[in-house]
Order: sequence, then structure tokens, then C-alpha cells
Amino acid sequence: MNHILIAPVVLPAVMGALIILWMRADLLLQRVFSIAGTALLLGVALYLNWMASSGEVYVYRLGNWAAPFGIVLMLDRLAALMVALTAALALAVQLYAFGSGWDRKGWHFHALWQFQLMGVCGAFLTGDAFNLFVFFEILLIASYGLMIHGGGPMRLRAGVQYIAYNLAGSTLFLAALGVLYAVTGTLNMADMAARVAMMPAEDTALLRTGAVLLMLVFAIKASLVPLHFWLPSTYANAPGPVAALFAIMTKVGVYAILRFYTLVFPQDTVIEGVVMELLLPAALFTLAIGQIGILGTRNLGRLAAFAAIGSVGTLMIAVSQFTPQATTAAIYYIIHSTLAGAALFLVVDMIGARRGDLWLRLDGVMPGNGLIAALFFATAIAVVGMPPFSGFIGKLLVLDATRDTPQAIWIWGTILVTSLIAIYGMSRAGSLVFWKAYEFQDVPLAKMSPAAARPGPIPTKLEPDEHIQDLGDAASPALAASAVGLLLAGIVALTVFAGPVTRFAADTAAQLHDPSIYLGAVLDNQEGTK
Amino acid sequence: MSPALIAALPFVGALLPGLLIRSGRDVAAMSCAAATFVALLGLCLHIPEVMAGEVVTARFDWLPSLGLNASFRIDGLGLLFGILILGIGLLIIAYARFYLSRHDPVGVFYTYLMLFQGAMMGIVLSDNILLLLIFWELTSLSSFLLIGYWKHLPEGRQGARMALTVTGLGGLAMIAGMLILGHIVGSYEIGDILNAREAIQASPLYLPALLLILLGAFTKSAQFPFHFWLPHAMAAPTPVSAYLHSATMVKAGLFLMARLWPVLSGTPEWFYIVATTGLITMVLAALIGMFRDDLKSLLAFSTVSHLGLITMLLGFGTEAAAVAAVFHIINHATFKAALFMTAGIIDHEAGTRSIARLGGLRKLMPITFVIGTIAALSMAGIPPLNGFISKEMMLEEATHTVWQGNAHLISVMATIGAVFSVCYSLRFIWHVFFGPERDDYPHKPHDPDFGLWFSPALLVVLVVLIGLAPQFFAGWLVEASAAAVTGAHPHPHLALWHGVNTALLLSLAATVGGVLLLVLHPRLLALRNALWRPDAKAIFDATTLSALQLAHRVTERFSNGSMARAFAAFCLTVILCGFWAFLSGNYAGAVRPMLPIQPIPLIGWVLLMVATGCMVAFHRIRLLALVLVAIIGLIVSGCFVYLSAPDLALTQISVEVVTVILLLLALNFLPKRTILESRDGKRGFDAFIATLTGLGFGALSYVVMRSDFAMPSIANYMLETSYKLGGGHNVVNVILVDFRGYDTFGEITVLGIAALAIFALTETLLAGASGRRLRNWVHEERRAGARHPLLLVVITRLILPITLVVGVYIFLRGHNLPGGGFVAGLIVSIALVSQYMASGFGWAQERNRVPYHAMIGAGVTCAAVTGLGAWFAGYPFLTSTFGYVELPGLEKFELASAMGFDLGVFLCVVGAVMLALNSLSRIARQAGETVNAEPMDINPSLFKGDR
Amino acid sequence: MIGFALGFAYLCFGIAMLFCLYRVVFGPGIADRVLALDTMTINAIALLALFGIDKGTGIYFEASLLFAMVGFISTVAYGKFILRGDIIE
Amino acid sequence: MEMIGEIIVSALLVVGGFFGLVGSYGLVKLPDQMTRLHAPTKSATLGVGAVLIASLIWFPTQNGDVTWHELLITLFLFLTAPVTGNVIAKANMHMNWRPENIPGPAEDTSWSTYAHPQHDRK
Amino acid sequence: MIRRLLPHPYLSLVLIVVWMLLVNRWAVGSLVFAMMLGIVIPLMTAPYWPDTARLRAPGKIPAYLGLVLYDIVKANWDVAMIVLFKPRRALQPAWIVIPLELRQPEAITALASTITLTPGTLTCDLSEDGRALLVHCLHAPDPQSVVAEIKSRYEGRLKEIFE
Amino acid sequence: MELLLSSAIGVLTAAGIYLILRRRSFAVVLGTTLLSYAINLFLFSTGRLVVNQPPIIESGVTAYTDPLPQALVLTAIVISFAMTAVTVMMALGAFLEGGDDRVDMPRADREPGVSRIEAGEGR
Ligand code: NA
Ligand code: NA
Repeated sequence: MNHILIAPVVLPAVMGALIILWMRADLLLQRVFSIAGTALLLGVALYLNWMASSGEVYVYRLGNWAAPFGIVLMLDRLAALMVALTAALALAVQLYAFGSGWDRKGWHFHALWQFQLMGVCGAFLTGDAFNLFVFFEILLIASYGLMIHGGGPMRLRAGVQYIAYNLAGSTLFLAALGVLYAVTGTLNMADMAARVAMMPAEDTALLRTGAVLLMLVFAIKASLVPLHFWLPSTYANAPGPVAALFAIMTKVGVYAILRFYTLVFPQDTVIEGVVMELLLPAALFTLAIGQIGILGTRNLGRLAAFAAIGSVGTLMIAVSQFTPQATTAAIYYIIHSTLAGAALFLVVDMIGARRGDLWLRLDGVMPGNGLIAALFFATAIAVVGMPPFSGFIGKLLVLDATRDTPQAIWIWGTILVTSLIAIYGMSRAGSLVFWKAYEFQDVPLAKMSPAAARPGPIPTKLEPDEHIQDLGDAASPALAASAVGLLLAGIVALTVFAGPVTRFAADTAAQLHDPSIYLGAVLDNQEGTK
Repeated sequence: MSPALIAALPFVGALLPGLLIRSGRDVAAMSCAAATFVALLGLCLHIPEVMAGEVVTARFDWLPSLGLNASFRIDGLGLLFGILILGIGLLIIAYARFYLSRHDPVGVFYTYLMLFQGAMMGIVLSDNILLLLIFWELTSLSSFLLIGYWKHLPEGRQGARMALTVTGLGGLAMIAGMLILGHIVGSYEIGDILNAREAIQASPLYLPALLLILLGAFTKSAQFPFHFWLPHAMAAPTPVSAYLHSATMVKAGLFLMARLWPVLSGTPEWFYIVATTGLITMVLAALIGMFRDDLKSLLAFSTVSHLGLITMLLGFGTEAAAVAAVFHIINHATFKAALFMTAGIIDHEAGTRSIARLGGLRKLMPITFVIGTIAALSMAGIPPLNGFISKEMMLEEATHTVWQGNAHLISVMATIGAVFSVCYSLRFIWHVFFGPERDDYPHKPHDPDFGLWFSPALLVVLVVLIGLAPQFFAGWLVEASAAAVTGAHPHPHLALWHGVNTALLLSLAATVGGVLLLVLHPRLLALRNALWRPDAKAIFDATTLSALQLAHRVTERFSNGSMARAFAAFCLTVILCGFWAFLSGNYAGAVRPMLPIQPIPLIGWVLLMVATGCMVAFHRIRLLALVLVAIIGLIVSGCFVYLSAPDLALTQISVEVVTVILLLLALNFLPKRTILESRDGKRGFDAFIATLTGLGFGALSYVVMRSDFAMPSIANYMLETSYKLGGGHNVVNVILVDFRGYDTFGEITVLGIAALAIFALTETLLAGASGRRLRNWVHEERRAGARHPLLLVVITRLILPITLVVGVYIFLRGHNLPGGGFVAGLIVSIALVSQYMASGFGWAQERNRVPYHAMIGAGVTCAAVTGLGAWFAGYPFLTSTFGYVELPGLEKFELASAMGFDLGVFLCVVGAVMLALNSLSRIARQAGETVNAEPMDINPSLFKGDR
Repeated sequence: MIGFALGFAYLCFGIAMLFCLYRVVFGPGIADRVLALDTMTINAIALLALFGIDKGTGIYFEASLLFAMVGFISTVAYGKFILRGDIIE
Repeated sequence: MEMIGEIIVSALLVVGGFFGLVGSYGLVKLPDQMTRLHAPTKSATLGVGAVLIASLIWFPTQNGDVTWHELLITLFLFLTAPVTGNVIAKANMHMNWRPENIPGPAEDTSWSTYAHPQHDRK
Repeated sequence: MIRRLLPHPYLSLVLIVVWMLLVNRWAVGSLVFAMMLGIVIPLMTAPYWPDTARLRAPGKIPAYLGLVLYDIVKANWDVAMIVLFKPRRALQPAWIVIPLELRQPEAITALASTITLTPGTLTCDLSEDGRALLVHCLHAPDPQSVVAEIKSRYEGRLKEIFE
Repeated sequence: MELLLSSAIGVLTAAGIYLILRRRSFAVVLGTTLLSYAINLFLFSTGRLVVNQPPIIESGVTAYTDPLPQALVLTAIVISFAMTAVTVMMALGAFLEGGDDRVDMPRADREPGVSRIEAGEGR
């Protein structure tokens, strides 16, 4: 029993709780502890990756109950990878939050941040279907808090939509779980897989319904068309670093689809085909809507949001194949689109801080800043999947993995045509924002201080007799820019080391598509449990 | 030097200007030149090997699983293009140093230029078509940056976007084409592909691959009908035009056709597509070029025309034609780069590029005149210059080529193209340099400094030298590259004079015709202006604009911010997918017997139906809606009691009351009624969707209740072991704090986070615009005086402690009877709420000593620490233990570690509910609520004596 | 005998519930409906007690107690809302 | 003993049912909001009270276990009924009655529902 | 000391009884725990009950409770008859004002509760100066007699108990 | 009984969805509340319906209802309570900030230079 498995959940949870308990009034302490916690989380995640790289699947039986009666945490390659990706992303974006001063525009940024990490990591690690729901809710409710951080009418309105839509999604989640429990009599994912495999063929209607409803739940999280409506306004109105962190949120949905429909409902069981037939068209539409949105929107923030939708489309095309090769591509693309999407949101936030708004207008040029422009173009190239960055490689992998399918012509056509739309849209946006005016000298970066311009709300009292310590002008644009740089460095590394990464992804995919080790780890050899 | 290093050097060079720009423009230029020179040197060192027929390769594994590797090769073709790119690049770097003004950000320029150079070198040295694709797209990107370099020019922005879009389109097509090609061959290595001619041409995928690859090549090389972007790219600074749009980038398409010539050519498809496109492009672009007024535009169309010429030659598919093509690539690069630089000099010195405003520069700019004239004559194909030789070769090949059985079509068309070409070339000379001197030039023209004319002069020298001694100066290069293109070993004999043959006669005719056209030019111009002609840019603009509008409309349709639309899509999706999933499976039918319907549940059902109906009917009266919520909650709890779920009933009813209280607090500031806004149709549609969803979900639940578990539920184990291993009689509670304590841990975290989010939001609101709005708040409703009624206050003084006792009881007994930390927490919260309702939040809060934040933090920590405690016993997180303790004098009682966990739950619940109430109360106080000094409005015991 | 008495009482409180429902639907005022809700809660407690007698179990006691508390709190809350708008001022 | 217990319990149940029904019937029948307020807060109190007492007696006669829980609930109901009645009555006064139509307490004063609390502080 | 430890001794007593009713078991351990609660909880809630209720004659409480219980049963029957059989038009509801002699909030509460619990009357409001109760009668052909009865039957007794 | 419960679930769902499709946040909150009742009942019913067999172990009793869905519903209730609280608060915040309690995003979210009055989206 390796206790480190629970660390990605307990560490942020305790960190969040301690921040509330002892440092709720001291931003500096919060920053120190929060970043230390995230860094520690990254360390743990890397260690978990090292553990998982052996190919073994680790089980952590909470409460020492035997599976399937208690809840289990499962560590395999995919889970470890996702946790590491989350931690790495959070670390970089957190630096941006410091640098941009976003974390002092409202209350409890760091506590909510830690709880958000707890939710995301918990969702990746759990081996229990209902527990997945619980951790979805944790990450969601923390995201509600983060999403409206800083306030403002539009953001709150978008927040209402976000939360209302996801409430409906949670309701659906419970419905799906209810159906699955009513059929299989279990909640443990591995046990459910074993039972689904033994399901009589003459009574599959309910099981199919449960499987499809569950897929729709994950599709909401992943924002697949036509369940994507919540995303554009939410992401466009969320604070920059929060939107950047949300880059991992859609991936939670994708992860869950990958997990459930390779482990519990693989293609060769009684519910054969039930998901594939829905997923691919949805993915194609998602890609199209996202990429068209890049061109069709009039706001840079929404542009980034549509780019996120588009990336989910590409990703889900790969996922919907459920072949090891396509899953390899999907895993590579998950890493890429998380980093690229986050970087885009951060750059957009920098532009917004600089320019005051994010409208794509002819007269809306920002005072020249070569650095931001360069960051934008680099990110945009990565996002639309042009060389030399990982987006291109990811796209090649997806195209390569789908070429033998009967729908290849649709897939290729959609990917390539929408790429062109995205390229045009992105170049149009970039040239509208950066190219209109011609400044002979750059405005120094130090003048770009989004938070300093608008002091955050610092109330006098938190609770009775508690005074708040104000850090004053705590923004550091250079730190913010380096955070984006870090993400871009990640993208470059992903490009340069595409070989090793795809090898790792291929191993991961192989492990996913052969769940026997996973099942054995949970259900067999339960010595020492109650 | 390794081919990889040669390809990498320009990229290294791209970094230098950025790093060295503070040292000045010269250093930046020098550093780039140095990098280019070293690369050129390295390339030239390979000449002997290549001449010997070897292929120099270098290979690094990058993404072997995909077949994408960093493999490079130097063969004759790569050598030819490499020399062109680096050689002309060197000249351009020097030229640009003098061309750009001191206001232009030179560092950026050189960075872009070197990026581009590197990308080009990558294309020509790649030994892997996927790698080639990467460099291919990089040229599109860097050219985008270079065209848009002068950001203040709108034509720069548009031209850049147009170039990126068109070449991007081709690039994407090429991705598909290359992937198909690699699929046919089983490898993306060019070495492998070049050996797979039979397999490729036999494949059913040959034609798609060919079309897609050619689409890439044609767009890049501006072939008809994609020729329109190149002239608009002329918004770039002239050095860029000279480099990208004459000598290098546009030749990437040609390069690709040449590169794949051994495996793709020789089929009718190849011939008809490539040769025809080249022919049309050649003639059409030359015709357009004849009438251009802008010097650079004229040169741009001439470039398109010449690219068409080369394409046509490659399309012929014969070795001799390929040799001619390769040779013309060299020649065109030399004279066209020189011409562009000349045009740039004229623009730079005279202040205009408009032919209409020029003329008579012969005396004012003699050096420029000489350079420009020689280069233009070469372009016209006048002997003894190099352009003449390759044009002769082209005409020669054209006469040998049969198109759809017609032996003369191509030669006639080619000659006509040559006529136009002679015309615009001579026009360049005649209308710019000859004629009378004018007095209305924007600047007084004079020859530039050496730095500016040196580069074109050098190129013109090459033009002459190659023309005079082609075999000596270019023969070896042509031979080597033609060998690479054709895969054979042709030994071309390049000579100025081939004797009198058909080609010479055609050439002569073309020259005469060109002179004639020049004479007639004014009249032709008038004629042409009178004719309708398609404006490619207008078409492109209209296309992109309508694409933009279409995209906007689509985007609006799929995200117009309407929540109802989002929900409707959600419901329909769920219902349709759910039905589909159910109907496509096998349904075994209802198996479980139903419970009989008793009268009291029936009455409950009626109550629920009516209350829900009222909810829909009356929801716009918001307070009433809240009363109905409470009724529905009451009935649902009753249902839980009836169906053997006492814990659920407790939780449901207490959660419901706290919810209602929160809603009431919020409603205080919200409008008290919902306005009727939706039209009947919309309401009807909503009702339809709602009914559909309700039917679906109701049916699903019916089917579920009538079905049996397919396999025994895990709950049986829990019932068996709850007491034995969990130490509790209340199985639900044991599940909550033990079997699934981890869920509960998550659940209280959710609650805590909710309170934090609410608190944070409140603070933000109070500090912002809402705070100001609240300070001037006027309540809509008339308010009564009964703020803290005596009766309520006094009774609450009893209720509060009694309820707390009940809370303690529920907390302690939860493990064995209905109850537990959560319900206890809610009961205590309710007790506190009753106190707050009686005497006011402000008054009560002042008497509270526990910060709610701390309660939440302590709750989560307490639960976590209880869970972690198990570590010390070597057990996993949340492993609980229990025992029976006997204190002297008291009876035995149970102590379970899960109680510590339950305590965390309790603290978290109380903290969260109270923090939420606190937030709402703060909003109310901001809106002018006062804090009462006394716990009750009227305390008669304080009034002494009679009134 | 106890069975008949139980049945009678069940019926009485069941019908009482329907009477309350009448006031919920037809109001006319909000206070009427609050009063109906309060009465419903009390009737529900009676029904719970009857259920307990019927099934011979005391397991539903906590629920009854909570119903009583909740009925009180929510009635006061609605009342205060009508009177003052802010229920915890 | 058991028989007597059963008789008492049955009687209490019938009584409770009767008053419970009448209380809620009053809610329907009585003409205005103030009179309607009388019916449930009283009859229901005794109705529920009788049922609870029945329950209190029933269990010991059946299995000998004395449970006092019902007493607690009765106590709680009796404690809270005056408050809920008071609050709803005030709400009625506030919404539907003008001060002129209600006899005043004395000169210079009014009922607290119509008054404005004086001793508030910001 | 005792005052500080037991701010409301009667409340403590009530809580002990409540706990014993809750646990439903007469055991020493439960009693000890009940006494602990009886001390701790009033201490915790003491800030919300700043002034102290005085009871001058607690011994008279049982008799009073008996009286009220009897009145409740009797009045319940009356009201039931009114509800069931009295036609709407024959109903004579009335507002009555009861001048108060009681001063202690607890005492007034007891009176008001008694009035409400005995059917037919309902305490509606307290006057601004705390010297009168507004009572609504379901059917009071002679309001003054109701006032007199309340004052003599209940207020007098409560005055003895409390003041 | 199964019919009663499933029809109740259906009606609660339908009413909840209808309210969620309204344009004001308060109605949406009411709708989600109804929906959560429906889903709680549904989740509970997956343990199938049993009268008077509460899952509280007593000696001599052998039949109990399925406790697991009950535990799940408890968790779901708490979570949906937290969600509702945040929703209510957010709706209130959106109202205080924006001056109306619509749920639809105004056009000003997607188009530059559109004021709310212009778009006909005032209070
Ligand atoms: Na419990
Ligand atoms: Na009551």
C-alpha cells in the first residue's frame, strides 16, 4: 500500500484548508504556501509517473476496504500523466497569476486554486464511478469560485450560465450513475467492467442507456457540440489565469471518456458501438464549430475559447477511434492542447490588460509590444497546428491514426479545411490587434501592469477583528511573461521530444487498451483488506 | 559540414539580430551574413561529392513511430537550390542593410529573413517529406511576417493574410497528399519514396495524392488560378520581394515538383495537369504583366509567368525539359532578383515605382540603368544573356510536345507568352529609363551608394557570364541537379548557339512581336481598360468576407448567449441519445413486481403533482414559489420516510429549509416577481421539451424500478459487515463515514468551497459597483415594524439550547441510528439561524467567538487528519477503527475513529452555512440595514414606571 | 380495533393534507399558503407518528422531530420575509 | 392491560384524527385570513398531540419499551405554535389590515407591527 | 460562581430532561452526560440570553400547566364545533386589546402562548410600549368578557409565578 | 407505487426543465432545485422500493432496503445544496452588478460597442 497515491488529493486539500485556517488574510503567505504546494504536487506527480512507468497499475484501497466495496484510487500511466500535466500547468499559470496580480483582485484565490487542483487530481486518480462524480463536483465548485474571481457584470452573468449548465450536467451524471448501478449493482469501475463483460446479451437496453448518458456527461465537460454552449462565454469571461487553468478541465471530460470506454465499456462488449457512433460526428462538428468560431468571433477572449473547443474536436476525433494508435495521438494532443490553450488564454489576458478590451476592431490596436506580439504569434501557431510546434505534430498523429478508418475522408477533410479557417481567423486577429499602428519604440514591459491599474477590493475586515494585509502593487509583468514563456517552452519541449513523448503515449495507450492488468490489480490479490 | 547543420545555421542566425541589435544595424546585418556565408561555405564543400553522384545525408530520429525524422540530404537539386538561397540571401542581406530606413526595426527584419532562409534551406535539404512539410509551412509563416513587416500599410496586412491563406491552403492539402504518399510507400523518407515509382503510380491513391501535392506546389508557386496572391505580397519591402517572391519561396513549389518528379511525372495526369497549368499561367501572367503600372507588380506577374514556364517544362515529363527547367530556375533567379533590386533602387531614389511617373532615368541613374537593362533583356530572352538560352531550350521542348493530339498548340502558346514577355521586359527598360527626363519625380533621382547597387550588379555579371559561357558557369550545377531531378544521368550541353532551328525562329518572332506590342502599348492599354476583367483580389476579398460573415453567423447560432437554447439543445441531445441507446439494445421487460399503492402515498402523490403544477403556474410570484419548494421538499422527505430511508428524510428536509432561507435572503434584493417575457410559441416549445424530458426520465426510472440487478449488488456486503467491520448499526452512516468516507470527504470540501466562493463573491460585490448600488438601496416593499418580536425572541432562547442538545444527540447516535455529523451540523445551523432570525444577524454575530472560516478549515483538516491517522497504523487513508470504552461509573459506550471524521463534517457544515448567511447578511447591512442594540424590539421590563 | 383507529386517523390526516393543499392552490394570500404549509408539516408529523405505530418502529422519531423544527423555522422565515424582507437583519 | 392500552390508544387516535381533520377543514372553511389562522394552530396541535400521546402509550403496551420521544415532539410543538401563529398574524396585519380597522392599544402608541423600531444603530 | 456556571438554572434543568427524553434510557452515564450538556450548552448560548428570568413561585407552574391543558382540550372542542357547524355569517370574529400588567418578557411570552394555545384566541401583536397585547378571537360575541377572563384566569396566575 | 414514483420523477423533471428554460435566474434556480429533487428520487429508486425496511441493523431483522443508493443520495443532496447556494449567490451578484436578473448573455458580450439599452436588454 503506497500512501503517495493519495497525496495529489490530500496535499492540495490540506493546503487549501490551511490557507483558510491560518493565512486567509495574508496574501504573501498564501502565495508562498500555494506555490510551494503546487510545486510539491508536481514533484509527487513526477514520482507517480516514475512509478507508473513500470507498467504496473497501483491500487490504493481507501478505508482499507476490499474492492469493490470501498473506494479505490488507481494509478496507471494515464492517470499519472494527467496529474503531472495538471500540476505543471497549475505551476506555470500560478506564476502568471502572481505576475499579473490577478490573485489579489478578490478573495480566496489560492484556497480555491488548491481545491481546484484537488478536484482535478482526484478525478484523474479515482477508480470509482460515483467518486468521480464527487470530484467532478469539487473541481466544478472550485471553478465557479475561480471563474467569478474579480467580479463584474458580464463575468457574473457568464458565471450564472456556467453553473446552471453544469448543474444540469451533474444531474445527468447522477442519472447515468443511477442507471449503471441499477443494472450492474456496483460502482467500482473495474468491478463494473468485469460485470459488463458478463452481461447477458438479451438485456442490454438499460446498460446502453447508462453508458450513453454517461458519455453525454463527459461530453459536456469536454464541451462537445451540441453540449458546448457553456464554454465560450465562460472561458472568455473568466480571469486569464483561471481560463488557462480551465484548459485542463475539458481534458477531464476527455480523460473520463478515454477511461470509461476503454475500461468499463470497451468496444467488444454488449454495448458495442454505442459510443463510437455518436462520438465521431460530434467531434467533427466540435472541431468545425470551434475553428469557425476562431474566424467568426469578434472578441479575442472568445477566440481563445473557440480555439479550446476546436482543440477538443481534434482530440475527440482521435479518442473516438478507440484504437491504440489513435489513443496515442490523443494523449499527445491532450498534452499539447492543454499547454497551448493555456498559453493562448494567458497571452490574451496580457493583451487585455494592455489594451483595455479584447474586441477585434480596426481601431483597436494596442501600443506596440514586440514581446507580447511574439508570444501571441508563437501561441497562435501552436494552437492552429502549424509547424514548427507540437500542434502540427499532434495533427499529423491524428491524421495518421485515422487514415484507415472508413470515415477517413470526413476526418481528414474536416481537420484540414477547418485548419485553414483557423489559420485565417488567427492571422486576421493577430494582424488586427498588433499590426495597425506603427510605433517606433516599444512601450517597456513594466508599464503593463494590469492589476496595478485597478486595485483589487481590499475590505477592511474578513471576519470580525480580522484585518487584511495588503501587498500593494504586487504585480510583476516580467513574471507574467515568463509564465507564458514557460508554457511555450513546454510546447517546444513537446515538439523536440516528440519521439519519447509518443513512445510514452503509445505505452499508455497500450495499457489503456489492455485493461487486464488494471482489472487484476483491483479485483485480485486483496490481501490485508478488511 | 553536416546537412543538418547547414539547415540549422540560418536559424542560429535568426537569433543573432535579436541578441545583437543593441550593437547596431551593421552588426545585426553582419551576423546574419556571417551565418549565411558559413552555411554557404559548408554547402559548397559538398560540391565534389555531389558532382560525383553521391547523396550526402544526415539523420536523427525524431518521431520514428510516425515516420517523421530529422533527415537531411544534399543532392544536386538541393545543392542548386541551396546555393541559390544562400547566395542570393547573402546579397539580399547586404542590399537590405542599405535599403531599410533608420526607422525600420532592422533586428526584427533580419530575424524574419533568417527564419525564412532557414525554412527554405530546410525544404531543399529535407530527406523526409514530413520534415519538408514543416519547413514548407514555416516559409508560409515567415513570409507572412515579412509581408506584414510594414505594419502601417493596410495592403501589407491584407497581402500577408492573403499569402498565408493561399499558401496555407496549399500546405494543408499537401499534408494530406504527403501522408497519402507516405502511406503508399510505407515511408516518409525521400530516399525511399524516390525508389517507389511503380508502387506510387500503380496505387489507386496516386491521383488524390498527386492532386493534393500539386495544390500545395501550385499555391506556393502562384500557379493559375492561385496566381493572385503574389502581386499583393509586393507590399513587403523590396529586399523581401527580391528574395522570397522571385528567387526562393515561390520556387519552393517548383522545387517540390522537381523533387518528386522521378516518381510522380511521366503519367498523363501529370502531364495534363502540370503542363497545362504552367502554360496557362505563363501566358496569362505575362499578359497581365504587360499592363501593370507598378514596377514591382510588373515584375511580380513576370515572375508568375516564368514560374508557369518552368512548371510547364516540368510537366512535359522529359529529361530534356527537366534540364531546361532547372537551368531556367537558375537564370530566372539571377535576373529577377537583380530586377527587383533595381526596382527597389528606383523606388528608393525616385520615390515612386509607378511607371507612369517615371521615365528618362537613363542619364540620371546610369549605373542602375545598365544593371536594369541587362537584367530585363535577359528576361526578354535576348542573346547573349542567360535568359535567352533557357528560353530557347523551352521553345525547343515545346515544339516537341503534343497536347491532346495537337502538335502545335503548346509551341504557339509558348511563343505568344514569349511575345508578352518581351513586351513587358522592353517596357521596363523603355518606359523607365528612356524618354525625356521629367521634373515631377517625387525625389530627385540619382544613383545610389555602392552598397545598394553592388548586389544587383553582381547578379547581372552572372547573367552575362552564364549567357556567354553557360557550360562553364552553370553546366556543372545544371547537370548535377538535373541528375537529381530525373534520376538519370543527363549530360546537358548548354550553349548560346544551337544553330538556326525552329526554336530560334520562334524566339525571333517573339522578339519582333514584343517590340510591336510595345509600340502599340498605349492603344492596347486603352483596349484592355475597356474590357471587363476579373479582379482576383476582389474575388478573394469577397470570398473571405463572406466566409467571415458566414463564420460569424454560424458562431452566433452556436453560442448566442441564450441559456434557453443551450438547455434545449442539452435536453434534446440527452433525450434523443438516450432513446436511441435504449431502443438499439435488447429490453428484457419489467420483471420486478410492483408495490401496492396505499392511500397515504397516493395522497402524497396528489400533493406533489398539484404543488409541482402550481410551481409551474405560479413561479413568477417568487415568494410563493419558495413556499411551494418547501412543500415539495416536505413531500419528498415524507416519501423517503415511507420508503425506508430515514437518513435521507432528515437530510432532505433540513437541507431544504436552509436552501429556502438562502433563497429568501437573496430574494430580498431580487425582483419579487418574474416578468412574463416569452411569447406563447416559445413557452409552448419549452413546454414541449420539458414534457419530452419528463416523459423520458420518468419512463427511465420506471424501467429501472421494474428491473432487477443483473448481478448481486455490492450493498449486500455492506449490510453484512456494517456492524462487524464498521461498528455501526446505521448502514447508511457507516457507508458515509467508512465504506465511502472518501466521498464524504469530498462532499464536505464541496460545501466548504461553496462557502468560500460565496464569501469571496460577496466581498467582490461589496467592493465594486454593487457596493455603491447597495449603499443607495431602497427596498421596494413596505416594511413592518416587527423586527425582533418579543415572543419569537423569548421562545428562541429556549429553542436554541434545546436544538443544540438535539444536535448533539443526532451527532452521537448517527452511527447507529438515523443522523450523523451532517444532519447534526444542519440542525445546529438551523438553531443558529433561528437565533439570527429572532435577534438579527448583526447582534448575534457580535456575540459569536468562532470565525466561520476557521470552522471550515478546521472541518476539512479534522476530516483529513482523522483519515491520515490511519497511516500511523499502516493502513490507508480513512481506515476507521472502533472500540468500546468503559469509564468508571458509566456504562460502556462506543468510540469510533469515524466520529472524528464526522466531527470534521459537522464543523464544515456549520461553518459553511454560517459563512454563507454571513455573506448575505453583509449585503443586507450594506443596503442600509442597521444592527440592533437590543435583542428584542420591545422589552417591557426595561420601561420603568407608568407611561 | 387499533387497526380501525389507525385507518381512521390515517384517513383524517390524509384528507387534512388535501385541505391544506386547497389553501396552497387557491390562497388567496401568501400568508394563507404559509399557514397551509405549516399545517401540512404538523399533519405530516402526525402521519409519521401513525406510520410508526403502524409499523411498530420508533425509527422515524428523528424525522418527526426535524419536521417540527423545520416547520417552525420555515414558517418564521416566510413570515419575517413578508414583514421585513430581510429575515436575519 | 394490553386491552386497556389498545382502547386508550385507539380512542386517542380517533380523537387526534378528528381534531386534525377539523383543524385543516377550518383552513378551508373559515371566511378570512385571521379566522383561518385559528383552526390549524389549535386543532392540529391537539390532533397531533393526541396521536403522539397515543404513540407514547402504544409502544410500552406492545413490547414494554418506554419511549419518551413523542413527548419531546409534543413539547416542541406546543412551544413553537404560539410563535408561528404570532408571526403569521403579524404578516396578515401587515399585508391585509390597516391600523384604523384594529383597536389601538392606547393613546400615542401603536401595535409593534405598525411601529418603527427606535433603538437601531448603524 | 454558581451564577456564572449556571446562568439559567431552569434552562439547564430543561436540557437535562430533554436529553434524558432523547436517549430514552435511565442510566447514570446518560444523566452525567446530560448534566454536562446542561452546564455547557447554557454557557454557550448565554450571550444570546443576556438578562435573567426570575421565577418567584415556581411551585405554581404545574397547577398552571394543568389548567391550561384542561382549557386547551375544552376549547378545542368548542372551536371544532364552531368550525364544523357554525355558518360563516354567524361567525363573529373580534380584535381585543388586553392591557398588560406583566413586565417580564418571559412572563408575557407565557401569557401570549397560553392565549394562542387555547383555541378561539390568538395573540397577534404587542403594543409599541409593551403594555398591551392584541388578541384575535375566532368567535366572540362579547369581547370584553374574553378580556376579563384572560386577565383573571391566566395573567393573574402568571403574575404570581413570575413577579 | 413504482408508477407513482416514476410519474412524480417525470413531472418534477418536466417542471424543472420548464423553469430552467425561463429567462430569469431565479426561475432557473427554482428549476434546478426541482431537478435535484427528481434526480435524488431517481437515484434513490435505483435501490428499488421497499416499505419499512430501513437499513438500520437490528437483531432478528433480515430484510433491509439497499443502503448504498441512500448514501449516494445523501452525498448528492449535500452537493446540490452547495451548488444551489453558490448559484443563488451568483445570481444575486449578477443582478446587483448588471441591474437585471436575466440569464442570457447580452449582445455586449459578443459584439463591441453594444450598450444594453441599444440591444433592448434593459431592466
Ligand atoms: Na447519517
Ligand atoms: Na407550528
